[in-house]
This record gives sequence, structure tokens and C-alpha cells, in this order.
Amino acid sequence: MKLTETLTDLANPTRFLALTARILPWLAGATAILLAIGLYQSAMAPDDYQQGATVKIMFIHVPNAWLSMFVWSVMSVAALGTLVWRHPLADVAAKAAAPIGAAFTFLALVTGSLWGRPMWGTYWEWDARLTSVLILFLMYLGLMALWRAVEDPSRAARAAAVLTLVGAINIPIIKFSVDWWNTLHQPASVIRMGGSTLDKAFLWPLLVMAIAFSLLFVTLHLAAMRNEILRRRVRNLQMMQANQQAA
Amino acid sequence: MRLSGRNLKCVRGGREVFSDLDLSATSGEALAVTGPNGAGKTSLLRVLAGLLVPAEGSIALEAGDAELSLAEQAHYLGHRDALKPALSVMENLSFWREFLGGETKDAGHCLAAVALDHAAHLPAAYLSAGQRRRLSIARLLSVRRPVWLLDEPTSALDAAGQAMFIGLMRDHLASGGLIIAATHLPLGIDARDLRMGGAA
Amino acid sequence: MRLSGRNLKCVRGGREVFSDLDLSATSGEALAVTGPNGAGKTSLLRVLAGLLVPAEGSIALEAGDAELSLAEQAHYLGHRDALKPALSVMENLSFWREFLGGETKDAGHCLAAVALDHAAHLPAAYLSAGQRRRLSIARLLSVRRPVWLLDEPTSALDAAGQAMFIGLMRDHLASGGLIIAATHLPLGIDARDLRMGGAA
Amino acid sequence: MSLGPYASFIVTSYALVAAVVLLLIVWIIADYRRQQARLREIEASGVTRRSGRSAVDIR
Amino acid sequence: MSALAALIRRDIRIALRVGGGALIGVLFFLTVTVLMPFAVGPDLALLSRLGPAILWLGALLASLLTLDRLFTADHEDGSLDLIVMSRTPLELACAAKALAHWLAAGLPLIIATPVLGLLLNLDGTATLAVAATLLAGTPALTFTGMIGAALAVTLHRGGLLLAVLVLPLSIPVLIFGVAASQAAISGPLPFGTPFSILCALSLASLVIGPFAAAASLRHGLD
Amino acid sequence: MSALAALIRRDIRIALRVGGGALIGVLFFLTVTVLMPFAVGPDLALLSRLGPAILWLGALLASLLTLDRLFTADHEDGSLDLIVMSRTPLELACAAKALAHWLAAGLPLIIATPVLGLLLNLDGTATLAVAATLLAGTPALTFTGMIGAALAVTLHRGGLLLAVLVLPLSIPVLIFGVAASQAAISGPLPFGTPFSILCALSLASLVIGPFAAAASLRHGLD
Ligand code: HEM
Ligand SMILES: Nc1ncnc2c1ncn2[C@@H]1O[C@H](COP(=O)(O)OP(=O)(O)OP(=O)(O)O)[C@@H](O)[C@H]1O
Ligand SMILES: Nc1ncnc2c1ncn2[C@@H]1O[C@H](COP(=O)(O)OP(=O)(O)OP(=O)(O)O)[C@@H](O)[C@H]1O
Ligand SMILES: [Mg+2]
Ligand SMILES: [Mg+2]
Repeated sequence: MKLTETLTDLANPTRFLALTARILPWLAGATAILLAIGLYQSAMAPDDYQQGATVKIMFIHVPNAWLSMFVWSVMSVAALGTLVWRHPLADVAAKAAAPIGAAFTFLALVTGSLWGRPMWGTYWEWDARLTSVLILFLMYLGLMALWRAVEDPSRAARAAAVLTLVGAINIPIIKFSVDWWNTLHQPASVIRMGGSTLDKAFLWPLLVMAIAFSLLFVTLHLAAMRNEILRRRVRNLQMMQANQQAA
Repeated sequence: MRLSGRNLKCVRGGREVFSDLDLSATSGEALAVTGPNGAGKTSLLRVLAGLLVPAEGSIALEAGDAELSLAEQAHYLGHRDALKPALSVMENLSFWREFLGGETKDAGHCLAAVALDHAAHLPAAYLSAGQRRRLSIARLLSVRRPVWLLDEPTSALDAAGQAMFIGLMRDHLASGGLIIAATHLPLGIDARDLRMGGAA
Repeated sequence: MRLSGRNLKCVRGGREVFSDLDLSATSGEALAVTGPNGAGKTSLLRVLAGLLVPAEGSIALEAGDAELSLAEQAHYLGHRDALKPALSVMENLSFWREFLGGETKDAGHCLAAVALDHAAHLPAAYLSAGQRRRLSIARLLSVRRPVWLLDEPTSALDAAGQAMFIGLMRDHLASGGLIIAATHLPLGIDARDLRMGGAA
Repeated sequence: MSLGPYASFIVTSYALVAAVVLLLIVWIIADYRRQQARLREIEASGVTRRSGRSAVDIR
Repeated sequence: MSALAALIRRDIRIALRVGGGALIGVLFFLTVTVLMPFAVGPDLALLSRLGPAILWLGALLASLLTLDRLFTADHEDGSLDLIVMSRTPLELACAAKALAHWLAAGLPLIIATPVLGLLLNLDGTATLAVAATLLAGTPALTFTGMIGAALAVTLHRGGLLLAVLVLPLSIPVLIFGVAASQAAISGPLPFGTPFSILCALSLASLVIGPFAAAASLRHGLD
Repeated sequence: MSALAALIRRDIRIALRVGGGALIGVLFFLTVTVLMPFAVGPDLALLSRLGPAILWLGALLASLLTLDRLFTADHEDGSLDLIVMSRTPLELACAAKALAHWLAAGLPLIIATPVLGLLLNLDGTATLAVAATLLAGTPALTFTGMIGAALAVTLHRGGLLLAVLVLPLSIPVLIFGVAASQAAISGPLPFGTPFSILCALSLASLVIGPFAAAASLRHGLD
């Protein structure tokens, strides 16, 4: 009872705006603090005996890589909301997430490349992990193009939802590509069956950075959703304006 | 059988087309939807046909086939006539007859009923505007559907064609069907009027 | 100005549509082409517009602009309305106005004349059937052409639209134009009748 | 803290991440300002929301 | 059942009369193959090594070329409205349309493979392997491409946007198709593994494609 | 003159709105290019050798994907009737339509070539050479394709004729385009010879295309 009430409350755009206005400053603060801690810890982390100081790239590469997949998952849930409940807030959530997800994916690609040069001797290699992430990036761009190309938001939302759900099959492919194909890329060492194999000295900074980046995503996403709601309000008002002038 | 819509509202392209619309029609009855250009007649028919989702309101078909949705018990005759120019007249009709399924009538008879039997083997690309419309009407006859949703059905028909179509609508009503037709011209049969307002 | 056709014969898809057809119309005069579906009304208009080559016979426009062919001095309003759904109403009209060239009128005025000015910035995809027809009619107004070839021009128009169009045709005739219109309904203006025979 | 022979790679990647994240933040804030400005503009021209409340007031 | 058969028959008949699918696909396929020797140079060994990749690329691009109007034509003439309203579940109708398209446009490619194999200096087993992978894999191309075709209708957008949206989905098919053919030709990996993944992809797309296409049609018509 | 400008402006505007804009064109090529390594394998040397051919194939595909409806769309909505009746010579109108198509579909590819060259491991001169050949050659693809597009309208046959008529015409363009780029990259032949043939082909098609298309439209409408 209580839960459904909160949910319907949240689903009302005006209530959503009011609520997020209150929690956004706290979220932003928490993000900043955690990022500071994470950055300090990763600066203090020892060098790896194999990788040397370049292991520091891990602390930003891995959170970005995780988020690139997580954001698509968030969009998939929103897509279900669009198709099953036809709820406009789900449309808003999906649309606002796409550019942020694209940015994280871009960063995962770039930091990965910059790490690959010292480690593998090349910036880019057409292997399964790398390419499936590139495909993810292309699909983010495709979705953004779709949102821009179609001016009627609810029509765009439904098409984007179908596409998001179909594209979600790429996520397990990215995750398990290192197991299914023998590739250059590291197999999973943090999130795997049988526990993490990573040394504690690297694990802690990594986890803090991962949480910090996740909070960053939540903050940015909520803010972008607010913008999107306002954009729709502007659109509606402009339409009313046109109608009032026509009458 | 009774088709009723309650409190219907339709939004297209972000603009409200109509709202608070109620309608009902029973077996043997025809409803003529009239109103100026852009009033929302076509939109209403498409909502009833299930091709548009109403923003508000509900539609019910009482005493119809409980296993089938309204759309599955309805014929929709729109501006676009669902004909493939590359197929012959007979092939076009036979395809819809088989695909739509249900209780069917002989395709040749239906073509004869709309006076197109002499053209059965012509490609549909060769038909004149009125002949295309006649072929669409033959589709209504070839498969039985109790509800007919017609959008300006007599446009492009000549005088003989209009008389023929009036006869076909009468037969349909007499056999317990119901008709909802958007039109600017008198329908030619007894019909209740549903007047829609709105701008040109 | 005088448009005349002599001994015209038209063959389409290997079958003769009409033959031995004579017609003439002078400035200020309207010719209503009537006849059953498939009689060849549309074919005749397309022959006059230069879109079909007659199998026999000749067409002449006397006292027109000697430098221009008949097609270049004519407007053709067919079933298909030459609108691009992706462009706005205004963009569609402006394009034809610029492309057809010659003596033009302000596009905004023409839209107002067909009561579409409130929709000027909507995409043409959003127009209803009657609104599309109105936009096509606005094209006739936006560029001056003495000869109007109209194929069922009032179909899909509501009562107000038909009255408006009758007024526009009257103005066109009064300014020395001539009209040849295929129609199943009374045109609403004084017109000579050209009756075509043939099968349904 | 010494970054070894590959310092430039490490610094570049951290700098890039910082740049892109900042870009995102700036874009979102600018977008917010833009929407607010447009709402005020429309409101000034006399259009009101159906609820009668101000569109700019979101609290 | 007879409704679906009627739909398949109609679509194939139209494809054959209008001449869209089959021949343009095969010809494009041929062009890609003819072009490669010019790009790669007259190195026959290299050419036969690239053979399967070239044929697969040709197949992918050819299906892209013909697929985008799968639903648009029916939408423009109003047929799609009637198909949506009919008593046949929309998912099945979509699947039937895709099947018809594959029969008219995909199958000819597979039949043409032996000829093109000759041009690319492939030997008998290699040609057979490529043909087998194409047979197993091209349905996946058609059935994922169908999603794009359905979106084309509901978005009123054609061409490149859809290609952009759909191409990433077909990349796994391409990878395993080429991998399986390579395995059959030169080893060292067994043919079976990638081939069975290819079949699995096809089966998955046979399910996902119709559902996604039907969902987008149902939610997007107007 | 202003009539032609209006036609070009209209066609480009429609292409951008419906096709999704120049950015989508670039995204499309990005996707097609990304596909290649999957098919060919991650061999960078081989990839850069295939680079020009891949880019040329992409250009052909992009023009084929959209070209077959160059006149069909106008025919179906009745615009073509009015264009034929207008005071603008039909040859010029056809040329204007083809030019608009090239601006919307061909030019973005050429502008994107440097980015794609990077992905395909092409060096600076090679990228420049490919871009130059594309600039000289893609007009020929569009203007010969136009003939097929016009015949597609008048014969009520879509893909078939386009394919049969256009592909043979465009194969020489493809071959000389790829040959010229290869010559610039690896020699031993001089770049100039195939490149000047390419330019000659383009110039010839600029003249022949509009006349052939206009003739077929004028005699074939009904
Ligand atoms: C452009 C190149 C690269 C891309 C696109 C990429 C992508 C990814 C992705 C998507 C993940 C998350 C996978 C998961 O959670 O299972 C990941 C994790 C990781 N990557 Fe990369 N990567 C790239 C290059 C590199 C390089 C060069 C290295 C180091 C030599 C590297 C080391 C790692 C590590 C250690 C993880 C964490 C794995 C785990 O603990 O689960 N990556 N990368
Ligand atoms: N596809 C569409 N997208 C958005 N708006 C549309 C669409 N089709 C129609 N409209 C709008 O909806 C309104 C009603 O259109 P509709 O076609 O239902 O009118 P109508 O009553 O059938 O008119 P007519 O008598 O001209 O056929 C119009 O104002 C029109 O602009
Ligand atoms: N494209 C075509 N190819 C071959 N024959 C055609 C074609 N279009 C029409 N016909 C045939 O020509 C004859 C006349 O057609 P037309 O369209 O001129 O008739 P119409 O008088 O305009 O009829 P309607 O009142 O139905 O509009 C018809 O018998 C028709 O079958
Ligand atoms: Mg209507
Ligand atoms: Mg006619």
C-alpha cells in the first residue's frame, strides 16, 4: 500500500520534479565526496608487479565499462515501462539515459585503448570484447539519432523501447565475450563465480570508484530527466500557444 | 449486438482531435459520422478499428463473438484501398478472402455483385478510381464481418455504383450487421447522425 | 482562348478506352466530363495534360501563349495530390509555387483562401483527406494557369469546402480561364456536359 | 607517486574522463537554464498551464 | 494456417512479378564478388582465403538492400491496417512476411553461391561450407532486419537510419557465419561449434524478430 | 533557374528529414566499416589493403539503398505528373533531382572518409586518394543509377530493372575507382590514368543520365 503510493507519487511528473529538487543536492555532494576518496585511494595504490603504474587506468576504465552496460539495462527497464504501462516518465528516463550511457561507453573505449597501447602494444584490436563494446556505442548513437530524428516524443519512445529491448542481448555478449572467445582482454576478476581474484590493494579503490561513478550516473540521470520533463512542458505550452492563436 | 464507445478522446501528433465523445449503434442500425474536414471522422473510425489507441475512454461490443476482439469482427474501408497493382483483380480479392478468414463467399460472386467480373483477370494497376473502390467493396462482401467501418465509401463511385452500394448496405443491415460510416454526402439509407465539430 | 480536341482515341494497357472523341471549350467556359466508372474520364484529362499520348487525333490550344505547350499552360488536379508528408503545408505549397513558375500569388493568401492558414506549419502527413484536397486546390491558386484540368475535384471536401471551391472556379472562369472537370456529382457551376459511354 | 614510463597514457585517460564528465555536467546545467528561460518566455506571453499553476515553479 | 499460406504466396508472387528482391540481391552479391579481385589484387590464395568473408558480406548487404520496404509498401497502400485487424496473430503474420522475403531474396543467394565460389577460387568443400552457413545464417539476417523494417513504418523514416539501427544486431551472425566457414576450410577449430551457435542465433531471431516487429507495429501505427 | 533550385532544396530537405540527415549517412558508413573486420578478421595489413574497396562498396550501397525510389516516390504521390507538365525542361529537372540525391547521400560519405580511413588503418595519402576518387566517381554512380530509377517508374518494375541496368553500368566506375585508389597507395601503376578514366566516366554520365531518364519518363508515363 505504502509502496504503491510512493510509486504513483513518483510517477507524477510534478511530484517527481519536486522530489528530485530536494534530493539532487545531497546526491551531488555524496558523489563529490566519494569521487575524492576514490581518487585519493587510487593515487595511493601500489604499482602492479606486471602492469606497473598503468594499473591506475583500471580505476577509471572498469567503472566506466560497468556503467556502459548498466545504463543500457536501466534503459531496458524503462523500455518495459514504456511498452507495458505506456508511462511518459519511462519515456523520459530512457531518453535522458542515452547520452549519458554513450558518454560512459565512449570513456570505456578510450581508456581501454589508452591502456591497451602499453599492455598489448596496440590501441585497437578487432576482438570480441572490444568490438561488442564498440557496437554498444554505435547502438547508443543510433538511439540518440532516433530520438532526435522523430519529433513526436511518444512515437519515438515506443520505437526506441523496442530497439532498446532488442539491443539488450548485446549486454550478456559483452559480459561473457571474454569467456566465449579467447581474446586479448582480461577475463572477469571482480564479479565472477567463486569470488574476486583481485588483490585487496586494488579492489578497494576500484569499488569506491565504481560506487562514486554509479552515484554520478544517478545524479546526472535525474537531472537530465528533469530537463526532459521541462522540455516536454515547453513543447506542450508551445502547442497550446499555437492553438490559442489559431482560435 | 451493440457497439458503444464511452468518453472517447483521441490525440494525434500531440494535438487533441476530439474528446468526450459517446456513441452507440445496435444490430441493423447505421450511424453516419459527419462534420467538417479535419473534425476527426477518420480518426474515430480508426480508433474503433483498433488502429489508433484512444487517449481516454473505452469501447465495447456487446453480444458479439466473445472470443474475438472488435477489430477482428469488423471490416475497415479506408481511403487507401489495400490493392496490389501487380496482382490481378481476382488475385487481390482471393488473397484478402483467404487471409481475413471466417465465413467466406465465393470470390466470383462478389466481383459480379460490384460489376467487376469482366475485369477479373486485369492487373489491379489498370483499374480506374471507381473500379478500385468497387473492388474494395467486393472485399467487404467476400468475408462476413458484422461491423462495417466505412470512410467515405461512395467517393469515386458513379451513380449506378452508389445505388448498388446502397443496396449492399441495406442487405448488410437486414442480416443483422451494423454500419458506421464517415461521409460528406447523404448515405442513401436511414441512418442516425453523429455530428462532430471542429475546425476545417 | 479555345481548347479543342479532334477525333481523339486512347489506348491503355492494349485496350481501347475511347475513340472518335471531339471536344472544345473556350475562355470562361467549363466542361463537365461525366460517365460511368471506367468510361475514360481520367484518361481523357491525362491525354489533355500531355501525360498520355493519344493513339489518334489532335489537340490544339488557340489564342494561348504561343511559346508554351498546352501542358505548360494547364493545371492538373488528379486523385494523387502531389504532397510530401515530410514537408510542412507551407513548404509543400511554396515548392510548387516556385517550381511551376510563371505568374504567382502569395502562398499565405492562397492557404487562407482554402482555410488552411492555421495549419501552415503542420507536416502534410498530419492532414485529413479533405485538408489534403484543400492544399492541392491552393496550388491551383498560387500559380496562374489559364486551363484547369480537374479530376473529381470536390471529393473529400465538406459542404463549406465545396462552396468555397465553386466560388474559386467561378473566379477562374470570370478571369478568362477555362475548366475541364471529370465528375460524378453536379459541379455547382454552369457547365457544358461531355458524356462518355462505356462499361462499369 | 611516480607513474613510470607510461605516465602520459595514465594522465591522458584521467584527463579525458574528467573532460567528458565535466562536459556532461555543463551540458545538463545549460539545458536546464535553456528550458527555464523558454518556459518564462512562454509564460510571459500569457499562456498558462491547465492546472493554472506556473510552469516555471517546479517545487 | 491457410491465412499465413495466403500471405506467403501473395508476397512471393509480388516479389517475382515486380522483380524487387531476388535478382537485385543476386546481382549485388555478384558485384561484390567481382569487385574483390580488383581490390585484393590477383593473389588467388588470398582471394580464396577471403572468399567466405566476401560472400557473407555480400549476403548481409544484399539483405539490407531489399529488406527496408518489407512493411512500408503494405503500409502505404493500406494493407497493413487490414493485416493488423485480421484474426491472424500479428506476430505470425510478421513471421510469414519475413519468411516470404527470405524465400524470394535469401534463397536465391544461397543457390548462387556455387557460381560465385568459382569466381573466388573456392574449392568444393569450401563452397559447400559457405552455402551451409548461409542457409543457416541468412534467416537470422532477415528476421533481425525485419525489426528495422517495422520501425521504418512506425517512424515514417526510411533508409539509412534503419540500417544504422539494425546493422549492429546482425554483426554476431556475420562473425559466426564467417568463423564456421573458415573452420570448415582451414581449421584448426571444429566446424560444429560456430555453426551450432549460428543456428542458435537464427532460432533466437526467429522468435525475437516477429515479436519485436509486431510490438513496434502494434504500438506505432496511426 | 529558381525552379531547379527549389527542386534541389525540396529533395534535400526530404532526404534529411526522412533519411535522418547527413549525420546518419556518416553513422551508416561507420557501421559498414566496422562490419568489415568481423568478416575479414583482425588483420590490419589486409584491412588497409581492402580499405578502398570497402569504402567504394559502401558508396555503391548507400546510393543503391536510396536511389531506386528517386522517381518512384514522386510517381506514387503524383508529383511526377506535375514535374513533367512544368515549364522546366525535364532533362534539367532530372539532373537537379540526381544532384540533390548526390548531395544528400554521396557527399556525406566523402566527408566522412578520413574518419573511416582511420578505422581501416589507411594512411594520410591513401585516405586522400580514396576521397578524391569518391569525389570524382560517386556522381557517376548517381547519374547512371538515375536511368534505372526512371525505368523503374515507367515499367512498374522496381528492383529488377534497376539492378539489371544499373549495376553493369556502375561496375566500371567501381573498378576504376578502386584501381585508382590502389595505384595511389601501392603503385606500381600511376594514379593519373585510372583517375582520368573515372572523371571521364562521370562527365559522360552527367550528360547521358538526365537525357536517358527524361526520355524514358516522357514516353513511359501513364
Ligand atoms: C578499447 C578497449 C577496451 C574495452 C572496450 C574494454 C571493455 C571492458 C568492459 C566492457 C569491461 C567490463 C567487463 C565485465 O564487467 O565483465 C572491462 C573490464 C576490465 N577491463 Fe577492459 N576494455 C578495454 C581494454 C582493456 C585493457 C587494455 C585492459 C588491461 C590490460 C583492460 C582491463 C580490464 C579489467 C582488468 C577489467 C575488469 C574485469 C573484471 O574484473 O571483471 N581492458 N573492460
Ligand atoms: N497522422 C496524423 N498525425 C497527426 N495528426 C493527424 C493525422 N491525421 C490527421 N490528423 C489531424 O487530426 C485531425 C482529424 O483528422 P481526420 O483525418 O480524422 O479528419 P476527418 O474528419 O476525417 O476529415 P476529412 O473530412 O477531411 O476526411 C485533423 O486536424 C488532422 O490534422
Ligand atoms: N494504367 C492503366 N493501364 C491500363 N489500363 C488502364 C489504366 N488506367 C485505367 N485503365 C483502363 O482504362 C479505362 C478508363 O479508365 P479511367 O481511369 O480513365 O476511367 P474513369 O472514367 O476515370 O473512371 P472513374 O469514374 O472510375 O474514375 C478503364 O477501363 C481502365 O480499366
Ligand atoms: Mg477523413
Ligand atoms: Mg477517374
